[in-house]
Amino acid sequence: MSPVPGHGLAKGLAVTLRTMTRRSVTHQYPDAAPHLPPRSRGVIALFEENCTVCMLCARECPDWCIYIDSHKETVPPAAPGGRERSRNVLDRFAIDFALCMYCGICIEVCPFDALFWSPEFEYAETDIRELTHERDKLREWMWTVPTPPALDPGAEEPKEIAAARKTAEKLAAAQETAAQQTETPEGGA
Amino acid sequence: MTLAAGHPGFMSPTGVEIAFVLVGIATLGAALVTVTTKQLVHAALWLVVALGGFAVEYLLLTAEFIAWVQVLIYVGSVVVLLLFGLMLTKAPIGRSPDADSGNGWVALVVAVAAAATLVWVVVDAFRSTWVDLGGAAQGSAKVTGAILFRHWVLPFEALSVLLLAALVGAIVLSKRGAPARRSLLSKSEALPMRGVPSERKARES
Amino acid sequence: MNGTLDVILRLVAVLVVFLVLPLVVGQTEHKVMAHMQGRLGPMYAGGFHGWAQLVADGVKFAQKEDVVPEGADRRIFQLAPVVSLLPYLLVMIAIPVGPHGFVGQSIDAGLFFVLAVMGVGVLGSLMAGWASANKFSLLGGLRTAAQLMAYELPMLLAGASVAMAAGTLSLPGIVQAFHWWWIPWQIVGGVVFFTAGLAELQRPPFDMPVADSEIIFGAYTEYTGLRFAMFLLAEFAGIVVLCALTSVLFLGGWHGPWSGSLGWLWTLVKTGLLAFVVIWLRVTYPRLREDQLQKLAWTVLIPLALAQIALTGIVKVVTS
Amino acid sequence: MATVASADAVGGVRGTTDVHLAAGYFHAYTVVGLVAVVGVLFVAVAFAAGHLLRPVVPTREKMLTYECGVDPVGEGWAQTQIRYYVYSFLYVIFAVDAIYLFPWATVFAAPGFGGTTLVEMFIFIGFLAVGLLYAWKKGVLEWT
Repeated sequence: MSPVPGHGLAKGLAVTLRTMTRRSVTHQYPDAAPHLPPRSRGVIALFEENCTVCMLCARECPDWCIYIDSHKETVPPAAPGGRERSRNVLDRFAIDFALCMYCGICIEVCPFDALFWSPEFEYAETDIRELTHERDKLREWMWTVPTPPALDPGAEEPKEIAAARKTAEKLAAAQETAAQQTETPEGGA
Repeated sequence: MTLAAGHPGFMSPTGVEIAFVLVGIATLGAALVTVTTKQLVHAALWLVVALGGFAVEYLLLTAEFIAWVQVLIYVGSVVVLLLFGLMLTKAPIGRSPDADSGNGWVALVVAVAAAATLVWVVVDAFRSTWVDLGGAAQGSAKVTGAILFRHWVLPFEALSVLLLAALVGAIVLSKRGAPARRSLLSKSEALPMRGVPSERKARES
Repeated sequence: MNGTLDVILRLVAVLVVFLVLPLVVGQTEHKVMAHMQGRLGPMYAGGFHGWAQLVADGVKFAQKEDVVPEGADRRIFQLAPVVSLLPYLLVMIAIPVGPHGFVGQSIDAGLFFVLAVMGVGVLGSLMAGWASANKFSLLGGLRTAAQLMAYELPMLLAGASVAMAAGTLSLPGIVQAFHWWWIPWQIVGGVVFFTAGLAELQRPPFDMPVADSEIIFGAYTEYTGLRFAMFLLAEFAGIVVLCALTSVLFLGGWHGPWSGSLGWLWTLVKTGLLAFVVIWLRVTYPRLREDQLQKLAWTVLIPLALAQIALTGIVKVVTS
Repeated sequence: MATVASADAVGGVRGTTDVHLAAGYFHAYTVVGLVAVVGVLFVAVAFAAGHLLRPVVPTREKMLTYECGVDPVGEGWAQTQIRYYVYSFLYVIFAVDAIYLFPWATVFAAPGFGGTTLVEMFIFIGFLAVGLLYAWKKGVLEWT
């Protein structure tokens, strides 16, 4: 209970009046571009060169909104006399954004980095069928995918870079030891 | 109003008098529809027209204050009360065939008798009284107040007692069967809208 | 001939005021409410800060189909908006704007006329509520009636207090008799009058009859297009009338510095400030519950109004 | 009887205030009536213009009663609080009371009325206040 009756009523009036005198927080969206936070989830882009048609994304999708068609092709042997290889070729890759709930599981499960979040969000349509984005459209979104944000200072380095660095270091060390080994017998001779 | 020293003639067709007659006919028509229509809510709304017609008649008689009392009390509250009652007790849209009690002829006789008596009394009492449309307006609040508080103070005070009695009566009538309802209400928080079935249950228990 | 021209001029002026001021109040409500909530409100219609938003709304309303539900009582359903709109137009003619007869038409029983006619508007909501053949509309209609019954009385009593102070019922007469010390003297009556007026207009925090989260939009649920626009216009015209009346009765109307030449401006400014308060209250307070509303009227406002009458009577008899 | 009374009462009041002539009175209410006519005309013109502008495409679905988007259940009727009804009784009684304040307000401070009239009105209001108190005590004014 407030000490003075009507105290709460006056306080409420003060709050609204104070808010009125302040600058409003509205962004004039279509006129002014919004400031999106890093890693905004807009639309999903497909980097189809990386896709191997492993079907993981389509299978993991909770909404079953990813449609993939493919066929197998045989590739002639890399070296003469070698075995013929078979390869999956992508015929269709489509995401129905009328169903998609933007959980991002497809992007997480893709083992070959073929799917990416794009911050682009202005793809509303008047016909719901238009919301099924086909392969070429998904490929176009790729151009809007930003470079990943820099890591925090002192953060653990990304696994693939660490792995690459380790291999490079190992290689360098191996080369060095090899060089030393070749040197030593010479010196001894 | 002045005593009719110079008799203005029974029907001198000035604008006010013509308007008075026309509005009177319209009011009578609305009143007839009110009692003959088979649709309950329509009857109440025709009553609004009839009462509004009365207000206009009062205005034409220069009884300004009474006219607005008519609008405020009858149109603004009595009819609202009526409509309220009709809505609470299921007034269907369209005709209600069971609204006719079959006593139409008796009612007609009573109505005609009452109207005849009233008309006779009024005509007898104000036979030689004429509203002077050329002089001062006679029905303003000031004049009414002066008359009321100079000559009619005792009836005015008696009226307050009457109103008090009506108030107490209304409360007593409407509070019937209240204890059971109250006990239920004290148990559960009162919702803004509580359906009647729960109350009926409370009364049974 | 001159007299006829004068009357026509007054009629046109009243109609213009009736159509323009409610729109101004509505637009102000859009913008003020938005800014009080940290928003901008309409920004596009008309170019500069969306000034023509309500004009655009009106154009839109006029093009909408006029739907009458199948189960509705057709004629009453169609008549209801008119019944709720016209009383406010009628009332506007009696409100004095400036000194020296700057009023639509001075009426001897003006205050009583205004209060009586404003009470008629509620019939429109009742008719709409009943004729829509819709549960929510019916509930809204019933709530409207109950609200009118609860709040007409404090309004009458507070109005009577001012009439006592001025010794007349004529609105120009009341303003003429005003002195600055009436404001502290009649402040309780003024607050009661304004609060009761808000409730009668069904403005938040007293908007249970249209409570959209409980009963959709009350009696107006089934309305579309022009008829719905008329209900909205009635609401905003009601705000204008209520604020103008409050400023005339309790804040001295055209009284103020240079009232001889700028009296009409004072009335407008006072009315505008009160309209701002109406919007301010709407943004600030949540809706009351139906029983709280009745309780407030009968146990707070009416006793306060009666006390104000007693105070006015005693002071008046002692000083005269 | 009332006519004689009114005649001399007017004589009493006439000295203190200006007399409102019936001619002015009728002029005033003619203007009020004209405003009503203008209002009706305005509404009629608005609807006529609307009739030209708006489409008329009635379909069964559109004419259905609106109930938050689902098909209506039962009929257009709901049972509700009978409690409201007590308030309406109270209001009618108090409104009859309140209208007497207005003629009183215009005369009570005039010479020849004064304190006595004030006391008379206080007695009148006192009775009604007792009624209000009674209603309060009986719990009519509260729901909870």
